[in-house]
Amino acid sequence: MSKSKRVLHALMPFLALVLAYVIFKIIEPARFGSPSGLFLLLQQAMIQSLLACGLYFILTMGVFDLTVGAVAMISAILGTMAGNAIGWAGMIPVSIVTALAMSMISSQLMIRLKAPPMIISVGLVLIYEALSTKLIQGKYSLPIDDEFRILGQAPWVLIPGIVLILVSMVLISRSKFGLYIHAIGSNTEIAKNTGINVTKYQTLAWLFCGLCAAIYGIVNTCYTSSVAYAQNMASATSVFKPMMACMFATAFRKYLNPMISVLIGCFFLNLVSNGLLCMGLESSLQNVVVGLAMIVIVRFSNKSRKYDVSK
Amino acid sequence: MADNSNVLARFENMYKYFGITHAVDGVTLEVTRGEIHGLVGENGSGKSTLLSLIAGIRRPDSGKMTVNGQDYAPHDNTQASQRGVSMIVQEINTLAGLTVAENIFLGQEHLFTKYGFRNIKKMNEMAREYLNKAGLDLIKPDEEISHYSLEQRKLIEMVKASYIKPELLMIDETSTALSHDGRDEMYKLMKDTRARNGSVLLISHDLQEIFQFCDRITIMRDGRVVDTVNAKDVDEDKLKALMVGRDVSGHYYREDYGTPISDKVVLRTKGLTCPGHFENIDLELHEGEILGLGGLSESGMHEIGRAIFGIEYDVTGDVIIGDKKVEGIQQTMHAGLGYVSKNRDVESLFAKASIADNINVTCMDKLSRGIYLSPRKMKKFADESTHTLSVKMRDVDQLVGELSGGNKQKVALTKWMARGTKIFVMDSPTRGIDVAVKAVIYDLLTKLKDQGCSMIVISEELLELIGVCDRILVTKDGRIVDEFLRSPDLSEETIVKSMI
Amino acid sequence: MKKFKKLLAILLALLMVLSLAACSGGDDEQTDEPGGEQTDDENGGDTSEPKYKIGYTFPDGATAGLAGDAAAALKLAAEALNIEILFGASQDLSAEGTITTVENFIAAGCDAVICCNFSESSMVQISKLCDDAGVYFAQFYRTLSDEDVIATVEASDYYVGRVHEDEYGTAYALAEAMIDAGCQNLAMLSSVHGDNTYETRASGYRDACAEHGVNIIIEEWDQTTDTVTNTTTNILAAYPEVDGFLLINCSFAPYVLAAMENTGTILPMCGVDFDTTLLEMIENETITAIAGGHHNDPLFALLLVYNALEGAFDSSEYPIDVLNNMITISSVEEYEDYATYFANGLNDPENGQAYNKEEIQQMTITYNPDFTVQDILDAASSISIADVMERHAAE
Amino acid sequence: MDKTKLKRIGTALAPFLGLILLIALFAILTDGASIQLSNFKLLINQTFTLVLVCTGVFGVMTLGMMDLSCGTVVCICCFMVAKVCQVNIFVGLVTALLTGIGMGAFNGFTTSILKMPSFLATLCLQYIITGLMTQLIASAAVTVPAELYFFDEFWYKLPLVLVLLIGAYFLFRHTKLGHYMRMVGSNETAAIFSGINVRKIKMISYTMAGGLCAVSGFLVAIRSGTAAVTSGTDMMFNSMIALTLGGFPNGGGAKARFSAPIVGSFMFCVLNNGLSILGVSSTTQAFIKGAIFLFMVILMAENVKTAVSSGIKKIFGGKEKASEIN
Repeated sequence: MSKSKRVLHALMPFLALVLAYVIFKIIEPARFGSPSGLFLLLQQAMIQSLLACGLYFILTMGVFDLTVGAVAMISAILGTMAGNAIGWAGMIPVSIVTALAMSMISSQLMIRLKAPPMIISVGLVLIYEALSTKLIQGKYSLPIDDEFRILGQAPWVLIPGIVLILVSMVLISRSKFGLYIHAIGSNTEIAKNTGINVTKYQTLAWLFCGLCAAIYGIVNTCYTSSVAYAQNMASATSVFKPMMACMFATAFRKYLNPMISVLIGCFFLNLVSNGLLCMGLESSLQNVVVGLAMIVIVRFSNKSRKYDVSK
Repeated sequence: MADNSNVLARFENMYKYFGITHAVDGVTLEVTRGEIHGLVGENGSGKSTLLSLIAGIRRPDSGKMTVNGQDYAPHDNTQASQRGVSMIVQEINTLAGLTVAENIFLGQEHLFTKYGFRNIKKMNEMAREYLNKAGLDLIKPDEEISHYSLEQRKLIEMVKASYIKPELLMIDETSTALSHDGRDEMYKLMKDTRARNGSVLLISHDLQEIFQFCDRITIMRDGRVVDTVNAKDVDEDKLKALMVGRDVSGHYYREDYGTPISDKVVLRTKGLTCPGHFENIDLELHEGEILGLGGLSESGMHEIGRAIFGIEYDVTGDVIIGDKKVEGIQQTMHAGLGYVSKNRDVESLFAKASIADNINVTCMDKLSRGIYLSPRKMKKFADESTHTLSVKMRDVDQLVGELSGGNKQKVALTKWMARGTKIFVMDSPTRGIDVAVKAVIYDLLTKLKDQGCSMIVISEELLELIGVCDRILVTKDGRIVDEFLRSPDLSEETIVKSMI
Repeated sequence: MKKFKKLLAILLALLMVLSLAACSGGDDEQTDEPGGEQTDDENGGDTSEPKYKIGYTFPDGATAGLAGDAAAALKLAAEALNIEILFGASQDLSAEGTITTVENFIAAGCDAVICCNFSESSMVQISKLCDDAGVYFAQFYRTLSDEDVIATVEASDYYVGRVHEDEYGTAYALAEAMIDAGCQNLAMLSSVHGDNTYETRASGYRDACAEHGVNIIIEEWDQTTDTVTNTTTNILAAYPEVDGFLLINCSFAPYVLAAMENTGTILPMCGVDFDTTLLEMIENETITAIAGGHHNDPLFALLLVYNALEGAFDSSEYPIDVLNNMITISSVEEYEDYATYFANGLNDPENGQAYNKEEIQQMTITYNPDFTVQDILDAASSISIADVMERHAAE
Repeated sequence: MDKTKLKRIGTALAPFLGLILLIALFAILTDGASIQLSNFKLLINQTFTLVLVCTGVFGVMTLGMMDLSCGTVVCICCFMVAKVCQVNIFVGLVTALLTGIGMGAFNGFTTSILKMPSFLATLCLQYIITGLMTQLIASAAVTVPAELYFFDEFWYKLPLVLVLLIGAYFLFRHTKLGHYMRMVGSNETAAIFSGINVRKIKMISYTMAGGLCAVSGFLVAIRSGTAAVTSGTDMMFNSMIALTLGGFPNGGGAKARFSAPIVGSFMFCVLNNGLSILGVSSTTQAFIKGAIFLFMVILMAENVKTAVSSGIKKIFGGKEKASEIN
């Protein structure tokens, strides 16, 4: 694969962003694409990619875990309760410990049982959502004290995002853990034969995803100033959007560090929904664009041939 | 045997059972330092299973293993390689999605990792160094491995097996996946290991290769060691006799010679080409004829069989059945052709489905009047068709996964016979099957021939081809190089000369 | 604790039954029959046999602020009138979900049902169900405006009536408050499309703005607590001329405020439905006008069906249309009074609510022989914080 | 031979046994309220919409694939019924059916021809439909014309659903297509090499699922009288729960029995109905549903099933000797 071809492929995600920007800029020059507007979109993307980074580690191993949304929510609820009582010293440890504990439960269930993870996660989400409604007894949403709101304001809100993306970049490309995750995703049998302790690294991936979910929960709660319970599998459907960003990243994995393309994926989704907003349309029309874009992207990135089986 | 310092590794009464098949049944083997030790035996004799026990891929049910006098029980390749034992297998053992350097050092990251962080630059440099030493300087360590051909990936595997300077190097039929210069690479590696006073355990079908390199040869049959001989005091025929365990001419092949073959052509291929596997193959199959296709396993004969059935990728040229050009599986099957695959568990059998389902899957058009399909009729039809090959089973609803290898192959054959197929393409029909069932399959071939069916039999065992086929085509490096007619004085040597 | 013990019994029994089914599914036949033990029956508790069983389609108090206060009021009424209230089971408040809940109430042998229909046309189905089963039914938070729906529903002689607020008028007044505060370009945020109340409030907002020459620049529907902060930030960025927000329900208020604080532009906003988190927002005047506190609507509906069961009305008076007025709050003291006297049901059920036990009993024929429907109509129209304080502060 | 025949009958009857035991249990707990005739009629009425969607999804899952878009297909067909029937009843019904079949065909296209993983392909369609729905229902919820309400009568809906179920059973059990579906589910490569046109099978089963969702959308429309973004949306998770309760093998394939969707949706509705009759609060009900569902999934998992059955063998000393003869 020649150098120039590889650079071209590495630039493709950025081209997608520029393309979306140009299209909406032409349609709605006045309202769309002001520098402050773009900065806000980047800020939102930075928060969403916290969850997407963690999710990427699990998706690379071919597992669709829908409980990540519920883990983020419940760890945010308990963290806020502790935070309102003790302050930062209460909030961060409590939410991280909760998220790790819940990820441990879902990981052991999904690794040890020979049942498809998707089905197991549906059962777990039902239970976690019932738990979240019980936790926020009688109030619509749990507000957070003002001292935490600072983490939701401009300069500070970016820091956890930047730190986590850098850490994940290093983990994915530089660390033994990242290499083994890709190895397990590529072929679990051969990975086991070469002495990789598959269950250990799968559990580690889940715990890292739990950690990302906890950080996402904290930052999102500070950004939106309160955390609400979820019902009717709402937390499961909220995971689909970061999953789309991860699919975007997997498509360009060979040419660009996946963590950058996860951020680009989130930014792309926000750009489209903001573009539609500026045109005065319902921002939920964005789902149509996201659905179609994902079909096109996955179609080009997978090279399966006539008799390959894709279930 | 005295435990002198010259013995590198010793394996005492090793046992390994897979359900009811006794893969390794009380094997005792000794490997001395500085020797290349050959291991031969027919398919399904337990050679590969024994090697997988030594390499740590599988755990023995019982048995003691010692290397350099110390106890040795590896749980995976990495533990094995830490004790200086490494293995090269036939199938792909590298991971797509990872770079060449990552594949080479998979499991050995401690060489360049500090506090869990890999030093990518150092890794690539080390990989570069080993690749150059193995003469593979056009392979780039930071390139993703799936960009390279199967053979290059196999050479990379050899670099992986050799950079740890193994004391015991095990090679499991790897030569069949290598081209000529790839094989020289392997021979160089074997000679280096012997020169370093290490030893090599070589499994191969290519008897020339065995005689050219091995000092001692152990023969295995049906999971047990028959004998260990010195290469010098035995010749090919004696070795083959030991391998097969009965005199070569064996009564269970066909006795008739010189039966006339009708010149009506039922199947013809014109200019069949598939880049990298075979090029412009023109062959004709006559009615009632058993046409053999022989040669080394990578000579392209398997791919020709798959191309005729229409399941090989990017094939040009045409396959004509009767007088109609056919394309794709549906048309080929409609024209009356059936394909019995070499890899039966993945490509022809439904392990979790019942025997009746497996047999009926190809005969749906016969069974359903219009749309309606009565389960009773399906069960009766399946029951009758299992009688022709007398499949041993509880009843037709038993799951195919629970059957033995031989019975599975019977079901795979019944599946096509019940459909009333006239032309068969059989790829190594007797692979991994015990002798008793082999006899049943051979006389099935003759029965089908008498019913006027015609068959292409692809096999790596020349004895089988000589015993069964009317005409044998020999393939080498993707081309048909020779043709032999059935005759009592046809021998393996004459065929092997054109194969190698 | 009776509830908890029964719940445990259900869970254990269910798991046992299903494990039998699944095991035998996997392997040979399981022979012994699970002994379904007889749970102690319902009324072992202190009160005598509850007179009636009434279904209430909203979920119980564990969830939203408005529903929580309403549930507390109903629980107090249940004790006062010795009746049993079945709360809606499914969290799915869509049209089909409500109908399924009503069906389950009828199956559970409810004598009457008070329901909040998702949309007008689903009321036709509900009336058909209750008519066939001979169960009194009344609407809460909802009214009927579509002629042929009115025709079919009011034809049934089990339709006691409805208690509703002037959603349109309240929304109109709130919009006017925003216009008085000098807003020219407004943005509207709402949750799910198609919900009857939300659509009426939206039309109230639209008409008020149209008549006063104020334009609604952008309407964003189908928002959830996850997305509303981002949408508000994007609206503020893309539409700098926006100077106020119209919220369909106040549960979004803290999220919209957070977005405003993040971008540093605090704009006035108004909305319906109170929530306990609004106190500090009223303190720092971030919320201009707010209406709500109509959580006693289901209580009046309950009283309607209870009296109907007691035979207080004759069918000629049906349907009884009770207009329950909303309470608007603009000062901190008002909010504190509201929080202590009006909506304190969760921690002080006895006298932290608009009506205590005696007052509820007074509004029924059983405890107050010369009760007439006018008592409920007057109570509903006169309800306000002052009215409650004056009644309760007296003791 | 009778030992294995008994076992086969046992596996066939087990899901029905589970259902009967569940009904019996609720009868005891609700002191007989749940087994009144009227309640049974009501129960069956509630199951109609779910059982149709479950049968459609069952066809797809037998292939070992998933259909996450069934909820939204029901929603858009319900919208078509409401919107187009105002113009003309017959045209409305036909458009709804065609939309359902069209959506199913789109799923078939993306999974079989574009070779996308079924989870992602159906998720994309779900996204596309939800996006469209908000735009389509811009104004107030679309009301179903009153003429259709007469069809919401139990004795009209029962024959319609029965005909569809019997048709689906016939298709699944007694035709080539049904047989091929089970085969593709257990080993797709072997199915391709046995001459099954796998692409056609996938296309047909997704289109059938779309058609069944269309009919279910029609029933939802006339039952609730309105079409909104929320109608039918939780069908996706409910159908997954129902199929698992019905004993559907996790990976699909040859062991898929047609009783799974019917028994499963019945059990789901009995569970809902029973719990709400007992007046269990909504959050606890969600908790129970999740607990039971997870319990069933754990029980159905391969390694646990073998452990459980070997456990039972030890307890009951099953004398079954190694049955397969070498």
